[in-house]
Amino acid sequence: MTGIMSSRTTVIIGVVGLIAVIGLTFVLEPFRNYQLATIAAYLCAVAGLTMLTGVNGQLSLGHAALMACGAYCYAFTANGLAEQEIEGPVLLIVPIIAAVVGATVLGLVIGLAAARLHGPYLAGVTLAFVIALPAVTSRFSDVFGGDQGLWITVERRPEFLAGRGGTEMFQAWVAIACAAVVVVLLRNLMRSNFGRQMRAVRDNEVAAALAGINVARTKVIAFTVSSAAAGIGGAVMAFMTQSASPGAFNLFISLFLLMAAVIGGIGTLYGALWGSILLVVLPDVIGSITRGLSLSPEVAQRLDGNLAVGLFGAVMVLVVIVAPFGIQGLVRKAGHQIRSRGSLQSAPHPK
Amino acid sequence: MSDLLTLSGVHAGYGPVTVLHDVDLTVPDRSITAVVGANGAGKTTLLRTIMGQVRPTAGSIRIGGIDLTTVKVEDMVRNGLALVPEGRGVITELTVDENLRLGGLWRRDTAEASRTLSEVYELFEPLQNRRKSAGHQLSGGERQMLAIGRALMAKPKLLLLDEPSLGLAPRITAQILQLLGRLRDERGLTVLLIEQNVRSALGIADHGVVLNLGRVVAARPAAELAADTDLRHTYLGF
Amino acid sequence: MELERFIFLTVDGLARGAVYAAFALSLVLIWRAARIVNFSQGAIAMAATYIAFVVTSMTGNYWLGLVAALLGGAAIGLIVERGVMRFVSPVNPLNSVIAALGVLLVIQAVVGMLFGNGYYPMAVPFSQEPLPWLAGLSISAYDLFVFVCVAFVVLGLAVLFGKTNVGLRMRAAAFSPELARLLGVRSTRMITLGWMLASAISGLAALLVIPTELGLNPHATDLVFVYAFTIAVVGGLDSAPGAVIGGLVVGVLLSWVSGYLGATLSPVAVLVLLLAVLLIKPGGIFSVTKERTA
Amino acid sequence: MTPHDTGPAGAPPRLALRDITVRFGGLTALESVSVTVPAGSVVGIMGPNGAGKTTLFNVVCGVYKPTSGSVEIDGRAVRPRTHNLTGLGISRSLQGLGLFGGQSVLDNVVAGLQVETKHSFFEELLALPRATRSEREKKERAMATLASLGIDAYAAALPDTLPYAIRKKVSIARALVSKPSLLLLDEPAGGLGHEEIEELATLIRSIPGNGCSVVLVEHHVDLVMSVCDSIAVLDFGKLIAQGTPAEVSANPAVTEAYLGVDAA
Amino acid sequence: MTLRRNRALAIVGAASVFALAACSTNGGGGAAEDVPGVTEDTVTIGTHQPLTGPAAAGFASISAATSAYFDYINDNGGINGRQIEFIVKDDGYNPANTQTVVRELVLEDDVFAILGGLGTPTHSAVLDFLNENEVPDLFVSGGSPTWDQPEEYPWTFGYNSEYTSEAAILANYAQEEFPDGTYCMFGQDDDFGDDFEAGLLEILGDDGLAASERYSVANQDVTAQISALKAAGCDVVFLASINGFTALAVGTAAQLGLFPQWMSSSSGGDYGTLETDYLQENAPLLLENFISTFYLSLETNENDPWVEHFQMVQDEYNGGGELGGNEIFGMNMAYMFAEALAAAGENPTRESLVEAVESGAVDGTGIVPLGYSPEDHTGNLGVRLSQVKSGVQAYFGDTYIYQDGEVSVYDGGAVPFENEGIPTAE
Repeated sequence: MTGIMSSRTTVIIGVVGLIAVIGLTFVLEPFRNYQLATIAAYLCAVAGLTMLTGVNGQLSLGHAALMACGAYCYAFTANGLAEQEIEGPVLLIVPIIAAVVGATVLGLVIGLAAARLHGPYLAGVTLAFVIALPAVTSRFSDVFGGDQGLWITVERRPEFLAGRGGTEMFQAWVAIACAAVVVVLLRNLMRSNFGRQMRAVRDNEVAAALAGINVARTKVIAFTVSSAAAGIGGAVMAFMTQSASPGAFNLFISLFLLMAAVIGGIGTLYGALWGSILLVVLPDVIGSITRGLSLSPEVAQRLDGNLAVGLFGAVMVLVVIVAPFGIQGLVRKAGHQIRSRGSLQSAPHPK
Repeated sequence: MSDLLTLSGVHAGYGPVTVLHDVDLTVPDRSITAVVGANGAGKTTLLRTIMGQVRPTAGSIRIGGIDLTTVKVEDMVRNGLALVPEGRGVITELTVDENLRLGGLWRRDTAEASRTLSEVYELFEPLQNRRKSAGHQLSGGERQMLAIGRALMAKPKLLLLDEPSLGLAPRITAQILQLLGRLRDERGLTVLLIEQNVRSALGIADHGVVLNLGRVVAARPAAELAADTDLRHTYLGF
Repeated sequence: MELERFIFLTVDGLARGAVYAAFALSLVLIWRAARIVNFSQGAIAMAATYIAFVVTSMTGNYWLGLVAALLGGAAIGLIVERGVMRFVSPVNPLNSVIAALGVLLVIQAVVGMLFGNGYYPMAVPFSQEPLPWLAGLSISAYDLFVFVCVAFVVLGLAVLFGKTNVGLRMRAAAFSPELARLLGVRSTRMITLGWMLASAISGLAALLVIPTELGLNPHATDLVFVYAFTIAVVGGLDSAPGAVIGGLVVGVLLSWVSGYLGATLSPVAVLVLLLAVLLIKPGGIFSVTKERTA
Repeated sequence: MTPHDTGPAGAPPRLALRDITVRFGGLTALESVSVTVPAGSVVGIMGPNGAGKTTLFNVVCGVYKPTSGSVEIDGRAVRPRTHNLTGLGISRSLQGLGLFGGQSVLDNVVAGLQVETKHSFFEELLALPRATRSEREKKERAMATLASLGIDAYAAALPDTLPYAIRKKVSIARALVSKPSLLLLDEPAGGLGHEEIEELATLIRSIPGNGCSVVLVEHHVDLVMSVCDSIAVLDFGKLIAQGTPAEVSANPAVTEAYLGVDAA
Repeated sequence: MTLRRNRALAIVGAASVFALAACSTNGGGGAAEDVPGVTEDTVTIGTHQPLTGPAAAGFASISAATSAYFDYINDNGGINGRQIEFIVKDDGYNPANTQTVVRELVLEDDVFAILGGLGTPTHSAVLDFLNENEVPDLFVSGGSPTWDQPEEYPWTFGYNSEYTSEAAILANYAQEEFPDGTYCMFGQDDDFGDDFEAGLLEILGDDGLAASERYSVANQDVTAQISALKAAGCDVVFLASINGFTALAVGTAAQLGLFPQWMSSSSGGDYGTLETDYLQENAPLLLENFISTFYLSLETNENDPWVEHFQMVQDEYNGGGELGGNEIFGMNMAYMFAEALAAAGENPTRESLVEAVESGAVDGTGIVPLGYSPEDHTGNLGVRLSQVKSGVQAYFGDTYIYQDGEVSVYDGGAVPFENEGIPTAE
């Protein structure tokens, strides 16, 4: 049972875990901290997407565009503040809030349309949406900076972090803090009555409506919340890379987010965490393996990137077919097996 | 009279729900057998099990000595079974002509198929004028004719019908049931008929089977069954 | 001058629209056969075009390449359907979308590994310069070739589905798979056939459209897929004539948008059109049947 | 008109359907059907397949808008909307269960308590005390309902892993948990065995004791006859008989609708 | 439940620590004497190049040639006894990827310097990062004036002729040669196009262009733009396009029956690339009279000792393919770095490397003077024009310099070939 006790324990574990991860930033190489920050940024968006797709049953391929919305809102606000020579925490926090607001508004608009669309149609519309993004940025290039995007004046690392790696450590902190907020809020939602409403709508719209759930409202809110999470992810990316450009949020990023959610275990926040880690670590690992194979530069260049993408794609197909709960499902199953070992009286599940 | 179809000890259902319990049933050659019972008695499941759409968990189904339990749905027609599904199962997007052609398509012999097609049109004259009409333009009675005609295109040994009276006016129901009687008498067709409309069904049938909650509770000559008011009250509620 | 430009843009739009229509037809075919919107269609078509490219480069013969694209497309369709899509549980329609996206990534990655991510110029069998005897229209011999190919596909499909027994079986299996099986139609085989046919057609469409762009590369069909999806939705996913008319309409529309409002806006125009159709007439403009339920 | 047209104290009926007609295109699914459900009674709706029973239910639930006619709850004309039915005090169990397969039995039942949600979205987002307390209370109520049906042991299980009869009860529990004043049961006996149906009959008979009226659409004639105070019989979209079980079963029109005429 | 959550979280924590820690161990790389990327016998440098993606088409061969030239230098003893290790990372011409790969180069691979990072939008994204980390950022491949800001970006040096210079020199020539022409422009919708157009207008006047069309690398259909050029009656079209889009523009124009005098920026005007990668057998016909700017040796000039030398390196170290503009560009890049490294002293530091460049020790192998000084990080100060005749691209006329809004003729010669192409400390 999910009583008070377990809820409180989870919070404690979460806090301890958070402290541990922040502690980790002190021992990691700068580049690893940068990767850690990237994981956290992805986690924001993947967590939002996993809630939308896994819990509410709406498939979006447009989350990269929502991240872009967050990134551009961050950029406009940060650059605006910098022009007013405003610095300090304001330059960090206000743009993030602006990113959330921007992505929320855009998500609300798309969500209103999405509430009337099902499965492949929603996927197709959101796909067109992410494809249209570079067109918008280059059509209004005086605002969005075209393909090149915008440079962003970001809040620099605090003075006490000066020195090599300080910037990356600071980036990791900001990203982890944002991810923690997103995960905690989404966790609250998924465990609340609204979470139940989302699941009910996913499982059976008619029965949900009969139980008194406003199906359209539930879908719109889910999309909006998910967009806000993607917006934070985009803002963190913008903060880390000091730029917002359409190329950073292309169709591939959307597919990667979906991949992370599906492979990690769709509909669970742990799954989102697994998936985000995988998104960053797997290409890196594959890269070092292929580099270690002393291949000809041409072959290495062909494998670079492609191998990871192909592997992701194949795993995604496999997950859909044989392991619908992804990595988190396997972890859980392994956990069950470890616990039930030795207790023979736990009879096998009746067929 | 030999038995064309034999079910013995058949259990079947959907996942955790067992609908048919230990069903024994025989359909004699060149006869009409009516299976009656209240809704939810398992009548439709019985037909689906015979046609291979639901696999029995136990028991055997044989037609003329061939075991049907492992035959694929799409091969049933090749074993002489043709089904007229519940709810006038016409492919509404196809025309009358196409629906009928579809019924005989499994046979390679095209000359034979086109001969059968004209026979069916003779049998169901109203369809003749609507050859090019799409299925959804037909009336309920016409659709039922089309579905039966399409089943006949396969030249089946055994024709199975699922509630042919459903939603049809009593007069049309009577016409259709009479037609079945004619087909039996004139062409030696064997029919397994499922009906809620007990009186009509037992009126033309040779044999009656009462199904209740997935079990065969009576299998007797139809006339005898129709006269047994006790049985009717007990298992049909009236 | 203005009129000439208008005519030019319209004709150019029709030429592109014809190819998009063929591509959209392939989506319609798979939708009708399997109730799946195949998000990997673009990648399948792209891979088929690589096969054509290899064959043409090796033999120096465009026509062998074209045949290879058709056969290769069909083969990939077969592999994708039998190897992947058949095993995807239809209970949740999202599963097939996700699996198709996985297939898309795998195909793009495999092609990228085999051929690299560079661009290969594609040969064309006919000149792309405007025909002098059609002065003012700016139609090239290649444009005519495209029109002929697409017309051939459309007529071929019309004959296949309208006149042949195989077509009748495929339609029956598409509209009512369970009923079709009861009538002796091997529905699963028909679904596979639908995938093969659709993939061959999309391969042909990609082969026709890629020479008009920068060149063959693993992402050559990304945008084409989005256009084709829009066309299929605009025309009604169930309607083959809708796909053809929709293709031409969308092609012309895109050409006008990029000609008069700026080329960069065409993807935005597609998004707007897609949203408008889905929200106002979700069954598609050319569809008269009931609302879709996917 | 049934003898129970009005309640004991002359109060208006809980549900009154007045001259409901529903047409889909050219097809008339219901033609001028009037049914009243007095407070605290069990009313059965019978008829052969395709007679219009489920259509009638869908009118009450706001899935279909009637072409003409009105729906009254406690004497007031209403236009039901699917998602605020529970606001009108109406609960419905779906034909074929309609459970949420991805959620536990407990969550399925709690989902029936939407109308009780008083806290805002933001309180949920931040997991503020009011939201968590309300969740806890709902779970307690749902557990109580499950216990009253004797299935509280299955609270944590996923519905798909349970026997059909238990799942049936879960769907009834979800309908009952909000303590509705009108319960619509759509073929609750489908797929159940003999003993389970008897158990179900006992359960249905006990419901009016809590001040709730029941409308029952059911094929299973025995069940309808044994639990209903009055029965309405539909055939081809028309009301062909209405009355006590005894009256209805003696009505020749009903017998004919069910048994058909002799074809020979 | 509690137990499960506990365990799952613990696993998550452990796994992420493990994953990251495992990755950390292969990082590092032993930097000697606090100079990143420099050891007793090696110097490690890196670059970001578009090896994949649509905008990248036609540039992948540059870094291969650079690597080949470093191999040649290494086989001949390296520079000051050190071998040069050159790490090439693909960014797909996507600024977000550039961010990641350059961080990887600097933070994980500990490179000494970044050499020839390609692309204006891409390199802009790492400009702050490199300067903040004080990493020498040499010879950026992109003609943006951004690189020439010694005050703000002391570690960054440009290389290409600036787009404005190229444009001005082309416009100046067009005015002389085609005084009655209708001038138009087709350009990329970013700084490349903007700067180039500014340069054109500087010479042609504010209403000097009859039409100016832009493309986006995301959309490969340029029919609408070219038809607009046709509608405007253009007979001289200036191109601010990368190679792929130059080919698209020329090909589409031919389809539409538009055959203007093309005048291209060096960034998209390499005949060899346009022929092999895009236009193939149609190239000689379509590109006849095609004018483009350059500042390096042209492979067609076989009497040039640099060309002869590069051809030798190409044969022995780069698979022996045909020597083209990209290869010459890439080898020149390597030579320039070697020059800077040689001048940076026996024990080079990042500071000494930058000082070496600013001291004027780098001459390159080209025909145009380089303007490096503490106040100027520009690179090539001018260009010479080339034209395609019967499938051969060759220089003609004078070499020009564009300074302070004025186009002038440069009469200094090309850089002489010395010491088998291996720079030494002077």
